Amino acid sequence: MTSDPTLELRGVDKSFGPVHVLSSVNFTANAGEVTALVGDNGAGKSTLVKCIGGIHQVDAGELIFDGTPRTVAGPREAALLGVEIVYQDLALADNLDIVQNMFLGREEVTRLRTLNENSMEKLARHALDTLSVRTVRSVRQRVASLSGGQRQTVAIAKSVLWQSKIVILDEPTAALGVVQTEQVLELVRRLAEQGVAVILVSHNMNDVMKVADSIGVLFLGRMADQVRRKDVTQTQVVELMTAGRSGDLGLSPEESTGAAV
Amino acid sequence: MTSDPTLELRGVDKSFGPVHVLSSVNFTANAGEVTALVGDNGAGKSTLVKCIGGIHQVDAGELIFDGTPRTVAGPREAALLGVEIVYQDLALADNLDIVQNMFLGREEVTRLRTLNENSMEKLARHALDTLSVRTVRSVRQRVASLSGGQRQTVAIAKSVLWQSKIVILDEPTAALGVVQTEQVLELVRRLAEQGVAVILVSHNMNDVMKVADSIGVLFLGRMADQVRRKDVTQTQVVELMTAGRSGDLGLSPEESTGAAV
Amino acid sequence: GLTACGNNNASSSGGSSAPPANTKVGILLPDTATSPRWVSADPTELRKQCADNKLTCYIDNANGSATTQQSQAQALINAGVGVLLVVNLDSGSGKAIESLAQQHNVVTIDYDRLTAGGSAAYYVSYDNVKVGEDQGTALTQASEVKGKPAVNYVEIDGAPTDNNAAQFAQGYNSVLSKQPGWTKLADQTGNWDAATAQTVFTTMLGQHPNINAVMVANDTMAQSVINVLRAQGLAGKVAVSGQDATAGGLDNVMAGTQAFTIYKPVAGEADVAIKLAAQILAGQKPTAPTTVKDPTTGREVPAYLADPTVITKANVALPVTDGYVTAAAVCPTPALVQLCEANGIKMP
Amino acid sequence: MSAQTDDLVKQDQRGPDAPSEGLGALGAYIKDYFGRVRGGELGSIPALVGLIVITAVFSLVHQGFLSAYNLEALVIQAAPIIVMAMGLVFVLLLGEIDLSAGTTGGLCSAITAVLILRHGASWWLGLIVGLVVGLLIGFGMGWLRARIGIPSFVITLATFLAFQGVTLILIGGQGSVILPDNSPLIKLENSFVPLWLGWVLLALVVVGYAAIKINDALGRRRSGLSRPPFTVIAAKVAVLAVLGAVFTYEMGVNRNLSTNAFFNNKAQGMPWVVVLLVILFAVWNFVLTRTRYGRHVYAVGGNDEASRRAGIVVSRIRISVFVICSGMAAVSGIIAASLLQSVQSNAGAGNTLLLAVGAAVIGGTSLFGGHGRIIDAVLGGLVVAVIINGMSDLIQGANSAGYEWVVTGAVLLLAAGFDAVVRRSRAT
Amino acid sequence: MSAQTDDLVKQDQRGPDAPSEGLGALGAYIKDYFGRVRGGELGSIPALVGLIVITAVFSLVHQGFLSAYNLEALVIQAAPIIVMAMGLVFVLLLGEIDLSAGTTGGLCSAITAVLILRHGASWWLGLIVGLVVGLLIGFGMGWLRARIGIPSFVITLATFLAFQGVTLILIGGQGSVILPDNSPLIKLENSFVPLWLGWVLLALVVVGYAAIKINDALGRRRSGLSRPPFTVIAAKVAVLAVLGAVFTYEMGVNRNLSTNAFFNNKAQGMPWVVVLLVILFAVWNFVLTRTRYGRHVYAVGGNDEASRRAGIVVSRIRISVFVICSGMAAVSGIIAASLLQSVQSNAGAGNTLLLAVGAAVIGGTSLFGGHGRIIDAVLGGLVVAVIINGMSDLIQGANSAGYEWVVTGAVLLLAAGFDAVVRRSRAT
Ligand SMILES: Nc1ncnc2c1ncn2[C@@H]1O[C@H](COP(=O)(O)OP(=O)(O)OP(=O)(O)O)[C@@H](O)[C@H]1O
Ligand SMILES: Nc1ncnc2c1ncn2[C@@H]1O[C@H](COP(=O)(O)OP(=O)(O)OP(=O)(O)O)[C@@H](O)[C@H]1O
Ligand SMILES: O[C@@H]1[C@@H](O)[C@H](O)OC[C@H]1O
Ligand SMILES: [Mg+2]
Ligand SMILES: [Mg+2]
Repeated sequence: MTSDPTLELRGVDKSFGPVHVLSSVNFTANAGEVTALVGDNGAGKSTLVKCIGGIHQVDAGELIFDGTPRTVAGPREAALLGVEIVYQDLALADNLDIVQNMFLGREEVTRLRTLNENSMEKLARHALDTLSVRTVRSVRQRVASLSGGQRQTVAIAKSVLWQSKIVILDEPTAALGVVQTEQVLELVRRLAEQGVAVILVSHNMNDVMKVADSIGVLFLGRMADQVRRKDVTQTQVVELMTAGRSGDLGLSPEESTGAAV
Repeated sequence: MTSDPTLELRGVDKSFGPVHVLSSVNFTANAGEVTALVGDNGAGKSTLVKCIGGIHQVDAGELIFDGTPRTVAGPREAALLGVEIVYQDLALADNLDIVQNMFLGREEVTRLRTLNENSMEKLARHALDTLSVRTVRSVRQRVASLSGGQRQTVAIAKSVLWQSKIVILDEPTAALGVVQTEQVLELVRRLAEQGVAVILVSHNMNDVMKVADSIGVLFLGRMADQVRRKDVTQTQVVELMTAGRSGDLGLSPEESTGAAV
Repeated sequence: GLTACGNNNASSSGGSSAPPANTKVGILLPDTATSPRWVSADPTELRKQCADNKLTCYIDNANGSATTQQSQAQALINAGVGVLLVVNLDSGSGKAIESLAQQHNVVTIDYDRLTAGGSAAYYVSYDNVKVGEDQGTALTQASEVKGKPAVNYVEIDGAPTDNNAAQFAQGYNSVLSKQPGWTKLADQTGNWDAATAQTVFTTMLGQHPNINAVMVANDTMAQSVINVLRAQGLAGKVAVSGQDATAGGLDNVMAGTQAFTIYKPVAGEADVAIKLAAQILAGQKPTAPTTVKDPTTGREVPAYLADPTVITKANVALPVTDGYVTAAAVCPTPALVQLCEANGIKMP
Repeated sequence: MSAQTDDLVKQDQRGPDAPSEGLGALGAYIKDYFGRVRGGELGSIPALVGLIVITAVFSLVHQGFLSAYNLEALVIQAAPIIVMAMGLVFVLLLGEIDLSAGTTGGLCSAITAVLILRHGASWWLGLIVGLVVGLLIGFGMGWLRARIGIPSFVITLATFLAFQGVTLILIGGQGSVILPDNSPLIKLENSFVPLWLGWVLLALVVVGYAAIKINDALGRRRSGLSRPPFTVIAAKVAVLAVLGAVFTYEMGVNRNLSTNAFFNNKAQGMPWVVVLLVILFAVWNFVLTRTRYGRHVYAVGGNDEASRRAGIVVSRIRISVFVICSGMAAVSGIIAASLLQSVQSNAGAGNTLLLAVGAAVIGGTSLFGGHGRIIDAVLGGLVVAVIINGMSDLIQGANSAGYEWVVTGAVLLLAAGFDAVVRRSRAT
Repeated sequence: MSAQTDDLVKQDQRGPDAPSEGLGALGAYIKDYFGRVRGGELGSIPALVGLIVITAVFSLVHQGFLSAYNLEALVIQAAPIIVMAMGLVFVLLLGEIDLSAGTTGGLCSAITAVLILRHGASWWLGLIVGLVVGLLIGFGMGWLRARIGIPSFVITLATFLAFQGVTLILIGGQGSVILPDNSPLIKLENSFVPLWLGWVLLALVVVGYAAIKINDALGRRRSGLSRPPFTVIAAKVAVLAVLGAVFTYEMGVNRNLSTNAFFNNKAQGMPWVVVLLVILFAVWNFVLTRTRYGRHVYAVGGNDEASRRAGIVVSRIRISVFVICSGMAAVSGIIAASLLQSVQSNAGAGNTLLLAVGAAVIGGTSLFGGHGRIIDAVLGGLVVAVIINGMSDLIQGANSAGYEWVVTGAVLLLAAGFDAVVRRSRAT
């Protein structure tokens, strides 16, 4: 590979008080590819995502963007680096409506610096339409009254409105219906084709095998292995997830039993 | 069928202010069976579940338990009728630990009426073990610090501690890993074998086709149809979900386009 | 027709026999916390005088809030009063009320407290500096300290927000600071508040166990001082002052734990003020016996000033016989009934 | 955009053919409005109804309650409460509290007064210094909250106490500082807008309101979005115009009750503070509803973690609301000083703050953050002022203070209870 | 239970072979403790350290601050604050507020005093009626909150005002009602536990504490759960015993300041109110940590919807905390009356409530519900009492009040700021 990966993590450690959640994790995501991040429940996927997003600070290790190590002090810095994230816990302001949530922090304004509600409303509706959400009555509805899947759709739609270099989706289809899931996977591929580095966290192996170019497997806070999609079978990935190793892939036998919890 | 279904809904209507969410929904769940409830995002599944659980009051229609119409004034009444629900939004108290959440409202006490923490802690740990959650460090951890899947597991474990007649799981596996999902599906079958009427809300058609005996399909707030698993294919169910009809199954053409939103 | 009463030096300037067109008088009282008088003695006496003078009186109490007093003044002006008696909470808000009244041609009388910079037509009061002087003098006469060559004393003053408190302090300080052999060990405010006074005095006593006298500005706070002294077995051995002749204060005077209290019979103020109001409403312009100089404007405000009485064990029954406090309030328990009777207070 | 979706989101967007005028559109609009009300979106209805009911009751039991004189008294008494409540709305929107708003107001007005009187500063210099001190205080408290992480209850409890002390030290033992008679500061609450100017200002307000509403509607039409029918806009403008005209007319009546033939000075026209109130309302309402900043205030109040993740600098927003609140508290303190023509050494202490917070809450602002509007401060402040004003004349006599407290508490509770019962329809 | 899981949850459960005693276990326990502290589970550490620092500072600037005399003064001044704060913890745990706790206490003590003095009731009858009124008040307010849905801020603002009025009316024109000298109510704050009894009570407390801890540990061992090493338990018991002994000893010193040779009545022994405090602490701590009710209070405070879905009758819990709070307010009011040996017509007004809430918050209780313990009230109450007591003599002179307010505010802020900085390590 001649160019640097869009995002590279090296030796990332993260603990919460006495709890070690991530231990020297390495991970790469390339532009134009979908990189899946999989792992058992509690393996540390969301924590890793939050470290990239500046929600958590890493205890040790490097975050390298386009070859340059950076500290991501907060979500603002992450955004400036072109990182856009759909968090697993969605993070919507219940007291605001769909449009307001979708443009939160990036509201459009008129020349008079007042909010350009009309433009935002149109764009928001368009974004939702592309995700096939048919039951949303009005984009002026408060998100508090949305169904689980509708909330998820709003969060996803929010993230694709912007030109980002890295889009991270933490279990974006968990609450989605069949059709909506298809749309999101299609969206993921489309983003990658546009040159975005997409990171997809998912438990759905079918989806992962379908769209991913590369797969990173977290096992109890360690990166068991990061492999190319075409080099592995679904069974191998599942083995990596549940045991930390599969054949000569993954952690050494000692590592996989003694992994930090 | 000689005996009454464990739960039967007849003509249930529910609106929130100007929004009609459920329109004359009929639905049945029998003891010893897994009844799936499927439908697009925003179709009204969770609302229906909440009506059964006494969280919402129906505007019209009947809830019939073992042949007797009842009004479910609140979650307490639902519990007394033997209904146990895992809500999609989980509803855990973040400031309490896993044990405290699992026994919330049904704490065990000693002869002196003090909390029997030891007994509860043992039972809680056992319940979690059966669901193969391996990364939970301690059952005395606050649920605020749990990962998405761990939270979901706690909510599920909570619901199976009790002898219930009806167990409703609203997208229980959305955040779960491969192994944990297997465990939950197994649990669902086991509950049904024990004679419980299990209602499973899910977007995962594979799972639904695998475990369900009967499938109710909601389409834009109407019950498109409730069918026996063995009489349909997955494609038919998906068609029912997305269009309200499939061949001669489902709503009439007029109904399926004019359905209340 | 209303005839002016001559015994208070208020003389008529014109003998009008026509009934007054307006018989409404507004009375603005300040608060409920600084002294019980604003809740009991004053309103009772004022009401009685109003009835005697066939006036309609509206009595309001501002609960310590200048804003409330302002709105009460507006309400009274709206109700059409012709004379307004003001006990201000401070000179500033008092002045605002008086200029408001003036705008609407309502005559104001400063009652008990002088509104510095105000425009009241009269000032009816006790002389607060005199009250303070009497307190100081009486304290030096207390049996616990009288004749002692060296006396250590501490001071607990009233609320710094209350101008009267400053005047009391001015009075007693002028006496005590000149008293040979008297040393002031500490000086704090008790804010007219029992709890504050008690905390303050507890610490004072801890710091200065050799206190002989406590110059405390009123009875409410004196009670707290006595509580603390009693816990130390010092009640009755340290001279304690007071003011207001409250039921509790009189009890303490009888019990010998408080040296004296200052009795300011409201009649001295209320009777004069209401008669004055009646005369003003009748169109007269009475001439006051004296004037008091407004400290800010230098205006000589026509004034009626009454003299306070020092109450010691010797004349403790006076406020009861005057009807200023009831015997029931002073003697609520059997033990106190005995004490009362021994001191000449007769139970009804 | 698929046709199907268009169908389903028809409430959002009307095609060019859909009637956006005429009886049909009006009917749909009204139906939708009532649907929303039934669904619990009550807006100002409870506070408004409460205000009307209390006013009606007082004017029944109490002759002259609605006289021009008392109406003016009401307005000038309500002004400091309303202004303080407006500032508090910002703090409450973030789920914070400022217990010291009252004493901050007292302190700032004390500074202004002392500067003018004891140091010979001109009135505007005193005013500016007072306001700037208010802003700095807010900044300090906001900083302690946002950066150090002390709970705002404790910070502002400490400053509540401390500022009382500072004011006391400043004003000293005299109990109060009296503003000069001719000071423009006194004019705010005690001088009146000339009648003709009152009508001109009213016209400006009505025309401005109409222009904004129409412009909004046209903008939405241009963007192809649904918009309220023009009949509705016209109706709203008409209501505003009529209410404004009634008020302006009432305030034009000579309020001087004096029958005395010697004086002939009239008291007529609305107090200048009304103009200030209108301006403050317009400005803050604009800020909250039409700027990014306002949007961010709501967002942080609704979910501060989500806001942080959206790149909003939460600490900056948090500090800013304290700055606004303390600044408005300073303005409120100065209005109160204008009302009393002086500053007390206990200015802003006592119940000042509690009543202002009560006003915002009765108006509909939540103490838990995320929900509140500037109009809440206005309506709630009027409710509180009506209660206090109505009370101050209702009960007389020896224990009047005690009974007034009791009745004030009871009426407050009734107002809030009414409000709660009306709102409760929201909960299913 | 799979072997693998057992491995992974080893912190929960030690196999029979794992050392639960000895140096290894102790080390692990201590390491775990510090890990938790670093992770932000600070418990009472900030409040405790704050208390120690403030006390140290005051005893430096102020001779005799730690004398037996002043220590007793501190305890009896802290008692009403602590008791009120204990009640408030319950209300705060639900994210509610009771602004009227102060005036409720004032009202209840006024009722007790008036009954005894004016209606010849015996002291215990007066006491019972006062307490029952407190409970009823709490029930009423809780009912309005839970059933009608009025925000507690407004309800208790209304009662805050109203009860001040009722007390004023009750106490009437006398300004205060003075309790009879020999009344047992006065004894609470002014009489002392005989020395021998003090030591016996201390022994009871220490033995009781040890018994409970050991019993808990044995129970966990029986259930096969991990338990703290006995060395840790022994250490905790020892600390309690030593602190208790120091206190009991200090309180046994004769505090009589009089150097007079004629009298030798001693003031020694701890005030009875200490016994009451210990009992109240034990009872409420037990209720919150070891009963279903206490668990439900935390649950409702953490997530009331989740609690409702778990079948907890949320409204009942909500009403109950107001009942407890008002009941404790009544007790606090009576302790305050005992301290002042009288009830004032403004009892419980002013800053009483704010300081008690401040105490709970400084102790570590959250205003947003779900987090708080009874010990918070005790430690926070002590902090506040130390500040007030330390302050009461630091500054002298006419304007001392002003400076004291300022310094009180500043110290409060410092205490809270310290607390916040220590706790901040929690946030990443
Ligand atoms: N703030 C925290 N404090 C303590 N432990 C935490 C905290 N946040 C996460 N953890 C722990 O870190 C581990 C990893 O959590 P994380 O959310 O990253 O898992 P995940 O891989 O996203 O799991 P899932 O698939 O269930 O979403 C979990 O065991 C969790 O309990
Ligand atoms: N409180 C409410 N107020 C208004 N509308 C509501 C409310 N609750 C739900 N809705 C609406 O009702 C519809 C059905 O919601 P529901 O949560 O039942 O959907 P669902 O079938 O569970 O969807 P999902 O698969 O996304 O969970 C949605 O359109 C939602 O916006
Ligand atoms: O009598 C005193 C009164 O004059 C003063 O204003 O307030 C306190 C009282 O004790
Ligand atoms: Mg996750
Ligand atoms: Mg759902």
